[in-house]
Amino acid sequence: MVAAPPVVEATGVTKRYGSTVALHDAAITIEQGQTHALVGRNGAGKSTLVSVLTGLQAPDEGTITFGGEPAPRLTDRDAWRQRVACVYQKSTILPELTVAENLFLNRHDHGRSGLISWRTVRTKARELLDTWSVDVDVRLPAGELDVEQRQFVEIARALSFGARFIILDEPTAQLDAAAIARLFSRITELQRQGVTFLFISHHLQEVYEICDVVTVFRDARHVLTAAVDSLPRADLVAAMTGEAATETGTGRRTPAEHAAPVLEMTDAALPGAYEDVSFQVRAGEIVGLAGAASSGRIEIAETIAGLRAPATGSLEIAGTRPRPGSVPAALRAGVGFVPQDRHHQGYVAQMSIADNGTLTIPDRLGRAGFIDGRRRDGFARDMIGKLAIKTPGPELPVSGLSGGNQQKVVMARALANNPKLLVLINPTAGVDVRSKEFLLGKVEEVAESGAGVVIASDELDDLRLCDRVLVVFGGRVVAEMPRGWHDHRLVAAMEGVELDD
Amino acid sequence: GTSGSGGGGGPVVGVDYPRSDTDFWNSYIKYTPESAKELGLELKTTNSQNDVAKLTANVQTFISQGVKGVAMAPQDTAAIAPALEQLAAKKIPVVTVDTRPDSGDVFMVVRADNRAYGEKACRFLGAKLAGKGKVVMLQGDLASINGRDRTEAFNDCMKANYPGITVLGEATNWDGAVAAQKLQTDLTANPDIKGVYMQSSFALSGTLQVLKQKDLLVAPSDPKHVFIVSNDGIPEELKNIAEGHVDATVSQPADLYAKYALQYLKAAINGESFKPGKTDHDSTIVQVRDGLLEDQLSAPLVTSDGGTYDGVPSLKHDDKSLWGNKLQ
Amino acid sequence: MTDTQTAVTTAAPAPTSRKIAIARLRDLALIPAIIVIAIVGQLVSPVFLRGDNLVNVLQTMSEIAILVLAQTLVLIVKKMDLSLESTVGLAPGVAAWLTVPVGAGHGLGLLPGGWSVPITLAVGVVIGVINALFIIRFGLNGFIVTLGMLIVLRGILTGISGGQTFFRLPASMLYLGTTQWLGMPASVWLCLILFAAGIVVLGFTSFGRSLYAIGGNVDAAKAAGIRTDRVLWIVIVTASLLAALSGLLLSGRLASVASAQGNGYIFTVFAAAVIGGISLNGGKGTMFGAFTGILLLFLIQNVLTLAGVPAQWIGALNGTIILIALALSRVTGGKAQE
Amino acid sequence: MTDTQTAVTTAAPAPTSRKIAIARLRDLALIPAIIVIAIVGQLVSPVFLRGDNLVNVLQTMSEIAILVLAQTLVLIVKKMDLSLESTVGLAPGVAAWLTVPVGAGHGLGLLPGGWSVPITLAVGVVIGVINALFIIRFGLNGFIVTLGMLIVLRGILTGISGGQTFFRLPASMLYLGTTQWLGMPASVWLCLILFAAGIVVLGFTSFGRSLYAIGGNVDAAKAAGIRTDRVLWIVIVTASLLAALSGLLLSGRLASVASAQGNGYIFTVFAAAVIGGISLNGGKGTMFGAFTGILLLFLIQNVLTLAGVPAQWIGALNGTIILIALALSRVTGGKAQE
Ligand SMILES: Nc1ncnc2c1ncn2[C@@H]1O[C@H](COP(=O)(O)OP(=O)(O)OP(=O)(O)O)[C@@H](O)[C@H]1O
Ligand SMILES: Nc1ncnc2c1ncn2[C@@H]1O[C@H](COP(=O)(O)OP(=O)(O)OP(=O)(O)O)[C@@H](O)[C@H]1O
Ligand SMILES: [Mg+2]
Ligand SMILES: [Mg+2]
Repeated sequence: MVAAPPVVEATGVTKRYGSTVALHDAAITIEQGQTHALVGRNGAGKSTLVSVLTGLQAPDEGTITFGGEPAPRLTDRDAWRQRVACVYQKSTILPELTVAENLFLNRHDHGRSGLISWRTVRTKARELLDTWSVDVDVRLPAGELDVEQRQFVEIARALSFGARFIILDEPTAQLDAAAIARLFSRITELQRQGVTFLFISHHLQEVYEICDVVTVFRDARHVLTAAVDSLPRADLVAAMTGEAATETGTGRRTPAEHAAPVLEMTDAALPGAYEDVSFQVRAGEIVGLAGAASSGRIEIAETIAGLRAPATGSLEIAGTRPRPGSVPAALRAGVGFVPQDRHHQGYVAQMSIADNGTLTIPDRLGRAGFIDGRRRDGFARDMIGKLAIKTPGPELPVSGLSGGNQQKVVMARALANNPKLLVLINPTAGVDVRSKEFLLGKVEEVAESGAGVVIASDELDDLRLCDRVLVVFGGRVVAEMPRGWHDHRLVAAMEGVELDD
Repeated sequence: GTSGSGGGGGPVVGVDYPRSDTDFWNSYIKYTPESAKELGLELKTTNSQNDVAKLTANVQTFISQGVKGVAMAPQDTAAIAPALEQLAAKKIPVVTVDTRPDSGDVFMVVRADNRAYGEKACRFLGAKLAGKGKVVMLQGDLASINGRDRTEAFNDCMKANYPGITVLGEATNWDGAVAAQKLQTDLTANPDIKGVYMQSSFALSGTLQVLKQKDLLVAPSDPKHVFIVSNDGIPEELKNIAEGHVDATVSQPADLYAKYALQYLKAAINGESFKPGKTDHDSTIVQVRDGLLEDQLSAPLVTSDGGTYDGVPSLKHDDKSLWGNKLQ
Repeated sequence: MTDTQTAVTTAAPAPTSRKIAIARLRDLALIPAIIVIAIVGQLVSPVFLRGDNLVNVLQTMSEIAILVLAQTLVLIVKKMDLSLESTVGLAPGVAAWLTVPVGAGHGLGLLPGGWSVPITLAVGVVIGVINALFIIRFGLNGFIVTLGMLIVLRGILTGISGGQTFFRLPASMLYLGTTQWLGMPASVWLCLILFAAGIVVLGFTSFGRSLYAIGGNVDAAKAAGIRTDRVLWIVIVTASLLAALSGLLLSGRLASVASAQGNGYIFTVFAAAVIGGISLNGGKGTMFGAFTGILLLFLIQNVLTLAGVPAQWIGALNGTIILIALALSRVTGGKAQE
Repeated sequence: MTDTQTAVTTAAPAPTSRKIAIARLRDLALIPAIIVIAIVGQLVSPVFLRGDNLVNVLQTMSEIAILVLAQTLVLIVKKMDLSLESTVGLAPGVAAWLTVPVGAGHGLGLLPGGWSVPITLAVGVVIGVINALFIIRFGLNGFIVTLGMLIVLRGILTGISGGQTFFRLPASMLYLGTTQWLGMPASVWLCLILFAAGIVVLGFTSFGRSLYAIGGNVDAAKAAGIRTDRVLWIVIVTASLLAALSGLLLSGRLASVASAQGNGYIFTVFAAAVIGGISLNGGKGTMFGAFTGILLLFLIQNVLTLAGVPAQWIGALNGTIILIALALSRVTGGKAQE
């Protein structure tokens, strides 16, 4: 083992995008059979390293070797694929093509005529997905899959090449707890077979769970590499952020028992999503909606925000009954909203931070439909300051921000109209550790100042700050857990299992 | 202007070419500078590419350039009125070629009578088919005044003189491929078609090819022969008449258009004036409406034998007076 | 927090201010090309920079420029409207058909001449509503719908006119296309005013901003409380209305409605918009850019005309100059285009 | 685990098989429309369904169908090639210019007639290479580049021909456009064979699938090991080559090269492709669908001609029928279009 050259070694890698330095003299060495974690804050250069290591981009400087051999030419895609398989952070699923074809793209089975044998491709795809217990019809266009199924297709594809080195860039960001467990058990199995992994995640507990060695990048540079066991979590966070870890003070707030309700949902139902949902949120209260993927929690949250109209039931927000299914009405009633997927619904990428942040409050930017640019930028600067968004100024298009900062812009917009009720769906997905603490801290601040908050999420970290958590399963609220629940109880409830201990 | 100037020193005149994508107008474009040189006129040219809006802009450019007279061939005869008014306001005389403006005054209209084209084609086919059978008329564009004149005259003449002949009219947008497509469909549906009138030479080759494919391109003596009358008089048509593929054409006087347009302009600049009546060049000036004179140049029917068909005299295809035989 | 910021700034020295500058300059990308053309034009003919010639250019481009404006609105919300070019013909065509007396003008003479302008604009609105119904209400692809409409509308005009040109138009139809305000043709004023309004609406109002939001990411726009369907309706109907206005100006200037009026314009319109920096993928570009696009095309035409280039080589020269202008503008504009 | 799934399945009742069916039937969306047209056609004229009439339709559409095929390839990789229509004219135009003898045919007569076919195809390849250089190598926007090229190429043809038509083409140029193989015109065979090849390549080869991958998401395609630039080069050059072939067939059939040959075709080409289900956003649609698109358009034309519809109403009828066919196909096809 010791004698074997590292599976991959990158030294002195520098990569610039225009004048942005994404990697600066960075290095990483991954030994045979290791599961190597790569962590760092949003924009630290992790995904850039991945694209360099998988031959999608040439580094501006530096060298890559695989097993001691120099890396293949960039155009020799086959050679790269023999050396490394990858689940990229950005989806590489082609929505128009079938699931089967997505799995076997560019390595179709050819029949005797030299033409693709779709039957064989389908059979193989079926077999492959069966091993992952993913129950979808492989003839379906991949665009019809939900996020989690798509992620599994990506993972199943990457792991099916038989490559001995696999890179996973934030594979768990879109998965619920059960799915993560399935993924990890498969990784463990492959680890036993000697497969090498590079694993990227913002969930540090996952790093501790399955990785041997961790490398930390900060501001485009390599900061440290250490054995996971020898590096306490606080030190790891300190290495990522470049400052001593500070626990954000939680456990302050007790919402007033008799505060007026800001949200009352009564007997609401939406066929195909949820039914019979009734609950209240009082001013100053934070309520979690927990549940597995497609449990209905997201649809409930979207109904409150006006993106969906319930078929039956009523919805009252801060004493008014906004027209069902109308976002503007919900906004007027005092809702601030962070949608599920920021890329999809959160922001308009080519518009500036200032425009994105103030999209919901045109009437406060000037009279008669006009926008006073100075007032808008003032608002935006305020937000940038309050939420510590890392940007040179409010004019920057949101596409130029790192993921965590993009999420902050979305949050800023939700806060822009001083909401009485904040509705958040997966508010910290893909956001680095420190930004996550920061965003959640903001949520608490908002609650403290008297707004109600609904968080629909399956992230335990998000749910931990809730005063109570409603567990949604199969479209119904099946349990309510007050603050102080145990992780395993909540997870079990989300999976629909009754624990009676 | 840099290019396009002929015989320096003389008065500057502007000529707008209507389009440069047909053989006929390209001959006109070729003859114009030659005539200008002969007449000692300095020439500014523009091309309105069959777009009257462009023509209007070109007229304004001429005015800016200080021309003393303008010749144009407005393909849209109604829309040109405002441009004519502008020119009239500047006292710049205008000669229109090929078309007559629907309103507005011009010094002279130089054109062949497009209705006469349709009439002559009709007479020739009527005589050859002895007054019965089916003919296809490959029209130009419905929006073209010349095309419409030919269509109406052909239809009227057929109705009046040869009621036994059925006319299948097809709009082709002056596009050879469309013409071939429609002709092919018509021949399939009506295999007994005996004549084709194409309103312009654009459809020439396509028509011959379709007939060839259907095995109908045979000598006039063969009972299967389909009689073809073309229009324009480009060299290729004359050659085809000689070869017996095409039976007749109406020769548009491209050279005379260029020559007399400039001659009348020069006369206008010199303060001359004209009256209705015979001219010195085998044509007639008629007064088509108050204050509008039109020199109706002769547009001869051309046939292989130069015979007379139902009262219409024709020239033989190798007649030296035909402009198509004068090119190089 | 502050630490991190400093660190990054050092690692990547002031990248963003340049990015922003480039984004802003993109609007001005065609200015160098326009200046070059102006210089060449002046060398070719001293007439070029004279006031009356420039007014000529503005007047001849005014109608098509209004179409560019309309298409720009539609493109920014990530739709396309091919039928604009046939609206240019049909809207005044219907008005002429109904108001021009029987006889030489080819009309029916059913209504007095005063109705012609309202009818023109109403036809524009009706066409816009039909387009919007198909596209927004029934969710059909905009390219296909407006392509179909293009053919239908053009066909209807040919049908009602029998392929002939309507003339002897009522005075009210001629007014805008022929009158002069303060020594400049009214259509030039209208065109400039509309573009100024377009720049203000797109750049400085929340309605304008909602167009960019919808074109950039319609789901995000919806989630941010923008009434996307309503905005789309307004844009599509406005575009048709503008096309009708453009047709009115053109008919007025030419004192007639040809049955082929507007045919082939859409090509120039797209070229001008795209050259002017409007993206076919929505959400990108400014009204000012679009204006420079159409201005450039017409200046090139004008210079070629003044230069008296032989007719058969005008096309090739025109295309080559456009390609060079594009290359030039992209060198100034910077990066690769999607 | 299984519990969750069951629960969800109950909530949203098994739509999967319908979704698959819809995805598959999308190719056949125009078939009902074609059948309706066929029935109407037969009612209108008994000639319609006769073999020779159908062969006519196939022959007249063959050249433009090959353009549709070329454009389909380009659209699937999410590019556009507007210059195809001028390649149809320029490629055979250059060949005719060089090989037709001086005199009535307007050529230069520099080369013997046997060179004409190789020259035609070579011009196609050169145009493709220029397009590809601009688009792939220099990263310019494909719409703009090919629009510029369209104007330049058209202009060059007008320039070399002096706007006149080339006649008296060499025999080798006429061969493909005029000969009959097994009783059907060679161009029909060629067109059908090319489409069959297109269906096989796009549907059943790794190369064909890579076009979809590139059009769907070029980064994902790269990640899957596809040499995207190489594939794009092949597609763009092939498309131009096919356009040259199409021009050769057309010149052969008409035994001439008009200086306006191909003008306006691109419109029909886009219409056919889009109606046939090819997305302008890339990665979607099949060769079979594209074929049904162009077939439908030409069948409509044929029926209208046979029906002897008055010339001035043909346009409006044509457009209306196309719109109805679209609506029909979208009703069968199901969902809203982006
Ligand atoms: N294609 C690109 N063009 C320009 N800049 C880029 C590009 N890709 C990455 N960057 C920049 O490079 C830097 C590093 O990005 P990278 O994606 O590697 O971060 P990351 O560590 O993966 O972040 P995250 O944790 O959010 O995924 C960022 O500042 C980003 O803005
Ligand atoms: N073409 C580009 N131009 C400029 N910046 C880019 C480009 N492509 C990506 N980036 C930047 O690269 C960074 C990393 O991109 P990426 O999509 O990986 O974001 P991320 O931070 O990882 O977010 P998420 O985790 O939500 O995916 C982001 O800051 C993004 O804005
Ligand atoms: Mg990343
Ligand atoms: Mg991320």
